[in-house]
Parts: sequence; structure tokens; C-alpha cells
Amino acid sequence: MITSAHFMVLSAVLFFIGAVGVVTRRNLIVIFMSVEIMLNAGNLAFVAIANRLGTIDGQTIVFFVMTVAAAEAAVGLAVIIAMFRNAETIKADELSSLRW
Amino acid sequence: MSPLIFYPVAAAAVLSALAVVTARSPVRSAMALVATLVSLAACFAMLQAHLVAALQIIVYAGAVMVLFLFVIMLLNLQDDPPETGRAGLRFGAGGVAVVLAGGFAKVLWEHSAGDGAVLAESFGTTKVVARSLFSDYLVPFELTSVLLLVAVVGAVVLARRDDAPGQD
Amino acid sequence: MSLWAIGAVKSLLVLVFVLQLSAFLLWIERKGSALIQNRIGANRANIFGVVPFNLGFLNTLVADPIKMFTKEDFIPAGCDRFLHALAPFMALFPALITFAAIPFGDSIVLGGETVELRVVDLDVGLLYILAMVSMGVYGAVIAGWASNNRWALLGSIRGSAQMISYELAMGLALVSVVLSYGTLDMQDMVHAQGRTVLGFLPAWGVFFQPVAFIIIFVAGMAESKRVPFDIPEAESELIAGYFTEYSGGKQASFMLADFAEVVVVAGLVTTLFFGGWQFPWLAADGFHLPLMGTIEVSALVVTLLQLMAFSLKVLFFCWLQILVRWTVPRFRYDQLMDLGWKGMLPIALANVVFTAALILARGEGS
Amino acid sequence: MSVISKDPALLHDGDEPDNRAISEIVELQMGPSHPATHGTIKFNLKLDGETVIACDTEVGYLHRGFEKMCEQGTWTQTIPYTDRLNYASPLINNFLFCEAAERLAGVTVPERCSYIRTILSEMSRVADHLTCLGMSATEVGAISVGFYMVEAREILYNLSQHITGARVTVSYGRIGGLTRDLPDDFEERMRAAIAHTRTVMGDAEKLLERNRIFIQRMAGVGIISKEDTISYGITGPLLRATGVRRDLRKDEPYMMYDRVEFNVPVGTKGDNWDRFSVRFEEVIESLKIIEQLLGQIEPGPVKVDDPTIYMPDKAKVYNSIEGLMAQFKIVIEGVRIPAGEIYFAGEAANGELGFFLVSDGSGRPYRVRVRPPCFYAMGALAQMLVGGGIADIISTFGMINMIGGECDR
Repeated sequence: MITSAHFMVLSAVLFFIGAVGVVTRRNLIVIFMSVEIMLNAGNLAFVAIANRLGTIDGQTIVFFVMTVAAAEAAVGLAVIIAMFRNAETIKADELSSLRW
Repeated sequence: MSPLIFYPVAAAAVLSALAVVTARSPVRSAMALVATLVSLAACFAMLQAHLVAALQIIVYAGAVMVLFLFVIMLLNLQDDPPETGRAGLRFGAGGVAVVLAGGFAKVLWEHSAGDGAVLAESFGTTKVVARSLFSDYLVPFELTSVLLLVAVVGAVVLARRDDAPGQD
Repeated sequence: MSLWAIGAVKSLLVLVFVLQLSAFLLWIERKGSALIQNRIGANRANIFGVVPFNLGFLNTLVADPIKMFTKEDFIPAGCDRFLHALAPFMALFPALITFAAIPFGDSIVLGGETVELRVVDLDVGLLYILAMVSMGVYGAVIAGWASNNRWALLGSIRGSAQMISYELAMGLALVSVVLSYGTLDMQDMVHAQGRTVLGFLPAWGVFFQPVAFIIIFVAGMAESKRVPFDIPEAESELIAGYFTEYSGGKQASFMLADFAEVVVVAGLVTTLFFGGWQFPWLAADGFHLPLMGTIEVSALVVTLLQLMAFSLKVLFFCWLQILVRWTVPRFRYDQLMDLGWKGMLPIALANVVFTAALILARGEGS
Repeated sequence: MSVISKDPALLHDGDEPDNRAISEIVELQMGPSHPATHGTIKFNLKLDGETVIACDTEVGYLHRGFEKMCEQGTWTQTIPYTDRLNYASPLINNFLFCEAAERLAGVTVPERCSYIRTILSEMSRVADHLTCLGMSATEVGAISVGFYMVEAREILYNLSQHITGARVTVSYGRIGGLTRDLPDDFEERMRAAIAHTRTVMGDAEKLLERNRIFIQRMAGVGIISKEDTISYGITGPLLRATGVRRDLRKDEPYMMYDRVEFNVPVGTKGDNWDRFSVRFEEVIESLKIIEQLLGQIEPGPVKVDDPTIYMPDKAKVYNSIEGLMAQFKIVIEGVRIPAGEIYFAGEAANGELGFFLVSDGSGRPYRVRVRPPCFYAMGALAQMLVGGGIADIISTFGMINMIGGECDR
């Protein structure tokens, strides 16, 4: 029998996979995608808790997370495009100067 | 919830998430992330959150990820070179992550073991979620619309060129 | 166990329906375009020289697949082999499973068990369709990227921008549809269209949401990437757009996906606006004709009539799309975007506001 | 033939005055094996997104050495080569070459011959415009209209086959006349073809001229100014689309064009829509011309009665020594045209088609120079394309009606 606990564990695993991606990758877009994995792991935890507690609030919060993620993706990708235009790279290591 | 469905879905989610982090080509990473998101949508459906599952695919897999792919294509990103010289960092990060994930999982498992609440038939339907969203969370809901507007304006300002028409 | 069996049978039924109709549409398109253009069209198929006679529409059902799948599967140099092979499936799969949420008949009683005549019973059926439609974009995007060809890449960038833009208008139009039906469940919507208004007119959605119908039909055609919205594959500009570098079975999959999307759009429009499987004036117990009283019909006949009504309506809208495809020229990229963002999106938005205001005024909300 | 965007900084390496990264400019080679470029032309494009910021047109993927080939044979042997100049309207090329050679030789053809040449020239012009309009419509996606027009053209081609024996490689003209007279049922079939073409043009008008998508695709695209058009040496519908009322049939009448009434349609802006409308109207006018000429034409000889210019009848060849000698001289030595040179141009379907002929008095042309209408438009093409989108290349290139055979240099 699968309970919400299984989903919580899955959520924890996904969260740390995302965290490893953020720490080890240098490509900004991949870092960004790793952040999305972490956000989604959080979403999964929320939904699992909603299921366990029998209250709907967990699912409602997921909406807000999704909205924030969409907004963040739009702005973040715009930032990446602007950076690429100026610096011709999206490697995190090479974007070390504060201005160009 | 049948283990026959859960374990394949969970395995797909974990493996595709690993692919996101390890793939050399950004497009492959993005496609793997789409797979992760779809697997998570399946998880949501298993947790009686049909609306959230549908929105997950529409918003995340259908819109946000297409945006990612669009940007990758726009920038014409080539495959990353194999990363060298930071093996220590990668193995260290991996090791720490495994330990932390194990700890988290143990805590979560112990604190959420056992049966959960008995769910009503209507749990997770559009009606119930909408009622919660438009009564208890009305103010945050309205605030997100402002957030989205700000994001749209911000994205346009950031990504536009200096020579774009309409600028003086 | 029987639940699984019934589910499997239903899935198979719908899959065969969509696939066969798609292949049939290819023939209709060939012969139909020939009819429109005073030509004869495809009129012979000679398989390995052993079938000397004219196979008629079996051309496309038998000869074409054999031809397509026995051709060389060409993989261009320098492409991403995995994604190149994945793309046709990414195009075909969402197109095929979208139909699962579309009901093709009323619930029937089979061996003491009530069977809903659709593949999945979802209370968020409409969102499921929107979700699957939004997944369809990946086929085009990945195909263009993996082909290592600038024409293909241009095609897929055009395709993804176009599909995202039109999804928006489509989604907003669907909002007003949902507002007026008060449900996301497509079976409930079809049931709601079984009534009559003014005593004789079937209560089809098109009479209540004509604007939404036009927007969804147009956006649906844009999603299926056919003329006048075929700029991702515009053969005279981008050679074949995102599937320039495809051949053989993979290209056949793209073509099949295109036609499956045509079927899906027809099914969606039928279900939302033209009464789905409802046969006009036919209720579960027989015909209730205006002015002429009631004619009793047995349950089996009712079910068959409903299935027939659904198929004919879907076929009609498929034909309408083919007719449009052979009548008008192709848009230009910026004009297409203008139509989507400056034309259909504001209209759809205004339609939502108007519908909501109307519902509020009539006090139907609460 | 390279035109660079108004903003030259875009193409320079090094510092960018705007923040447009070099990697955003995509180089694309369109053609020669591209569906729209007929296999005979290539565009080297620089694209910023969908916008063409630089274009370099390469002609020359078709090279046969037309002029040199003409100079190898006798005057009569040149005629089949002219068929291959503009393969959509071969009769016009045929007749204009013959007219030029006749003027150099000082020969006047009988009236009926001139009438037939005029009628068939207009028939060819209709066929050429139908091809151009239909294929342009097809290339912007209105495939059905293309098929309607091709069907009408097919009737004209069949008629051409009935008259000359061939659809494209007609070789119908001869110096001093025609190979043979028109068949008896010509007028009947010509009138049927005119009626069908009118029907098709009516359908096309409904499907295209009032179609907003088509108008949007065409209007305001590929604009070139009147002055630029003239300075590039562009003639024909492309020039008239800019508002210049220049038509050699009106301005310097030849054949029987001074005996018919017709309008010269002109445009205003010189965009693709004007080009489309001009060609469209010209089809209607040509049909009127043919009808007028069909009413005027009288029976009579179709060739000059001069054995040094035109071969005598077979009966004479077989039965008289003079006839046999005349035939032998024309076949072996060619028609002897007095030494001199001439430039003669007429209005072909795409503009001024001129032949500059130099004769040294022998039976072979000393020099044949052709001034094809399409070649000059190729020079201006890049200027028309820069600033537009990829999709605009298709409509502009379609309306220019590039004929590979004429760009043969």
C-alpha cells in the first residue's frame, strides 16, 4: 500500500537531485531547470500533505508556487537572454564581473 | 494507490531528474525535465489532485518548459564540454546530497507513516479547490495577478533590444 | 478485472477510430483536393505488382503505410540521434491520447454494469485536453532542434511560438465555455446539450457561445498546423519546416499526427458546440420531435444512432478543415501573430467578461 | 548584386553599436535546391530572426551559352534556341527573333502572318501570366487557384500543340513567315479557351483579389521605387506596377498592335500587390486583343514569296530545279541577310525582350545578343528583399517571375 509518506520520500529525493544540479552545473539554464525540480519537489510535498491531512490548502498553495515559477521563468529567462547578448556566454563561472 | 503504478512513476521521476542534472546538452536536460514534470503530474493524480495535475502539465510542461526550449534555441546553445577539474566538487555535492536526502527521507517517513485522513469523494475536484482559492486565499490570488503583470513587464523590458521600435 | 477489460476495449476502439479516420482523411484530402481543383487525384495502387486493380481508398490505408514504412529512414549527419527518433513520437502520442477525454456516446448498461462511452472519466476533462494539446508542441520543437538543419530550426521556432500563442486564445475561449456550462466534465456538457430551446432548436453550445466556437475552431486549426496556419512547415518557404530531415516511417508519424490533430479538433468542436453524440431530439427513450410527438426507439438503436451522430459530426468538421485548407493562402509569420495576439486574444477576453457578466446578471452563479 | 541593410554596423565584426549579438544573425543559403528557387538561383541570406538583413542573389546555376550557341548555326537554326529562353511563352521569343531578323533583311511579311503572330503572342502572354499568377498563389499556399490557372494554361498549351505541334518547343516562326497556317478550327478553339480563361480569372478574383490574407501577403511587400526600377533597367509588369505607363506594344507598335484597342494597366506603389494586379489586368486585356484580332484576320498567305528568304513549297522543290536549288541554299548556307546590325525589342510577357543582331552577310549570325526581361530584375531583387521576412521572399520572387532560361549568361 502506497501512502503519502512514499510521496514525501520521493519529494525529498527530487529536492536534493535539484540541489546537486544547482551546485555542480555551470550552465545557467541548467541551473535554472534544477531550481524548477526543487520547486516541484516542494509542490509534491504540499500535495502529499494535503492528501494526508484531508485539507485542500496544500493543493491551493501549489497554485501559488506554479504562478511564482511561471513568473520567475519569464523574468529569469529574460535575464539570461540579456546576459547572453552582452557577455556571449551563459556559463556561471565566466559571468564573474559585476558590470561590463 | 497501487504500488504497480507508484514505483514506475517514482522511478521515472527520479531518473529523469538525474538526467536533467547530468545531461550535457541543454535540450536533453529540458526534455528530461518535461518527463520529470509529467511524472509528477501522475503523482498528483494519484494523490487525488486532478486539477493540480492538469495544471501542472498545462502550465509547467506546456508553457514554462516550451519557454525554456525556446530560449535554448534562440541562444543556439551547444552541448556543454565535459566538466573537468571539479570532480571533487561534484562528488562532494553528490555525497552531501545523498546524506541529506537520506536524513530528510527518514524524518519525513517516520512523521508521516500510517494512514492519512479519510478523503471525501469530492476531494481535489475543481469545485473544492476553487472554493478554497477564491475564499480563504482570495487576497494572495489577486496578488499573484500583480506578480504576473510585473513579471511580464520585467521580461519584456529585460529581453528587448535597444534598437527595438517604439523607443526614443 | 472487467473494469480493466472494458477500459482496454474502449481505448482500443477510440485508438482505431482516430487512426483509421486519420488515414481515411488522408484519402479524403487527396480526393477532396482533386475534386476542388478539377483533378482526378490518387487513383491507383499497385502493391509489388500483385494487385493490378484499383484499390480506391485502400490506397492510403494499405499502400501508403507500406510505402512509407519501407522507405529508407534517413538520419542526417550531426543530428542528435536520440531526440531525432523521439520527436515523431512526441508529435503523435499527445495527438492520439487527447481523444480519450472526448465522450463518443451516452453511458450504456452492459451485463449489469454501467459503462461510460469514453476512455477516461475525468472531472477535469477539458483541462486534460488543453494539457495534451499543449504537449503537442514538443514534437515540432524537438524535431527541428534535433535535425541539425537551419530550415528545420526556423520551422520549429515558428511552430512553438505559434502554438503557444494560439493556446492562449484557445484557453480563454474555453474559459467562457466552461462558464456557460458550469462544468469541466465533457460528458456533462454533452448532456446539457440534449435539451431543446424554444421547443425545437437543439440546445447546442454554438447557439450560446458562437464567438468561442469560432475562436476555438480557428485556434484548433492553428494547433494542427495546417493551411492557413501551416507556417511551421510552409513547403515553399521552409522546404518542409521542422520535418525537413525526416523520411520513411518517422515522417509518416508526423503526417499521421497532423491528421489525428484534425480529428481531435473536430471531436472537440463537436463535443463543446454541436451536441457531441446527441442526435437532435433523441432522448434515451426515443425521439421527441417538436410538433410530431414521441417515437419510441429501443436502447440499442439509440446508442447506435448516437455513435453515428458523433462520427458524422466529426467527419463533417474534418471535411470543413480540409475545405478551408484548400481555399485560403498561408499567413505570414507576423500576420499570424497579429491575428493571435491582437485579434483573437482580446475577443476571447471580451467574451469571457461578457459571459461572466451575463451569468452574474441572470443570477445563475452562487 | 549584393545589398546590405541600411545599418552597415550590423555586418561589421568587432564592436557592435547596438547590443545585437553576432550569433543572433543567421546565415542561410536559400537554393539552388529549394522549392521556390527553381533550381537555378541561390540567395545568400543573412537573417535576424525572420527578417532578411542582407541578401546576395546568385544567378548562373543554369548556363547553356545561349548566345554562343546561336552563333554556331544558320539564322533558321537559331529559332529553336529562342524557344528555350522563356519556356512559359516560347512563341513570343520566336516571333520577336524573326521580326528582328526580317527587319535586318528588309523583308515585310504578309498581313495574315502578322496577325497570326500577334494573336499567338497574346495567347502566350496569357499563358505566361497564368503561370506566374498561379504559381505565386500556390507558393503562398492558395494551391487551388494555382491549379485552376494551370488548367486554363493547359488548354492554351494544347491549342499551341494543335497549331505548332509542340507545347513548349514550338519553333513556329520562320524568317519571312510561319511554318504553316493555322488549323481550320483555330478560331472556335481559341474562343473556347478565352471563355474558359475568363471563368478562371473570375474564380481567381473571388479567391484572391478579395482575400484579406492574400492581400496582406502581397500589399506593401517587395517595394521598389519608380526611379530605382528605371535605373536597374527593369521593364514590363514590374515597371508598370510602379506607375510608369511604358509598353512597347503601345509606344513602339510592331506586328498588328496598332490596329487594336487595349489599355495598359499600371500600379501605384510598386509592391507585389501592384505587380499581381497589373499582370491580372493584362490577362484580361490580352484576351480582348485576341478577340479583336480574331475579328479582323483575313485569309491569305502566311509567308513571303521570296525563295531566298523562305523555302519554296515542297511541290516546287520536287518538281523544279529552281525550287530544289533554293531549298538547298537555305538549308546548307542559311538565309542570307545583308551585312548590318539591328536592335529590335518587343514587349514579352515579362518586359522588353530585345535582340541585337549583327550580320556579316553570310547565312550565319555573326553576333546574337539577347536582352531578356528577367535578368535585370534579378539585380534589383536583393534590394526588394532586404527588410522583409523569409515569407516575403517567396511572394516577391514569385511576382518577379524569374525565368531560369533568360538568366542564362
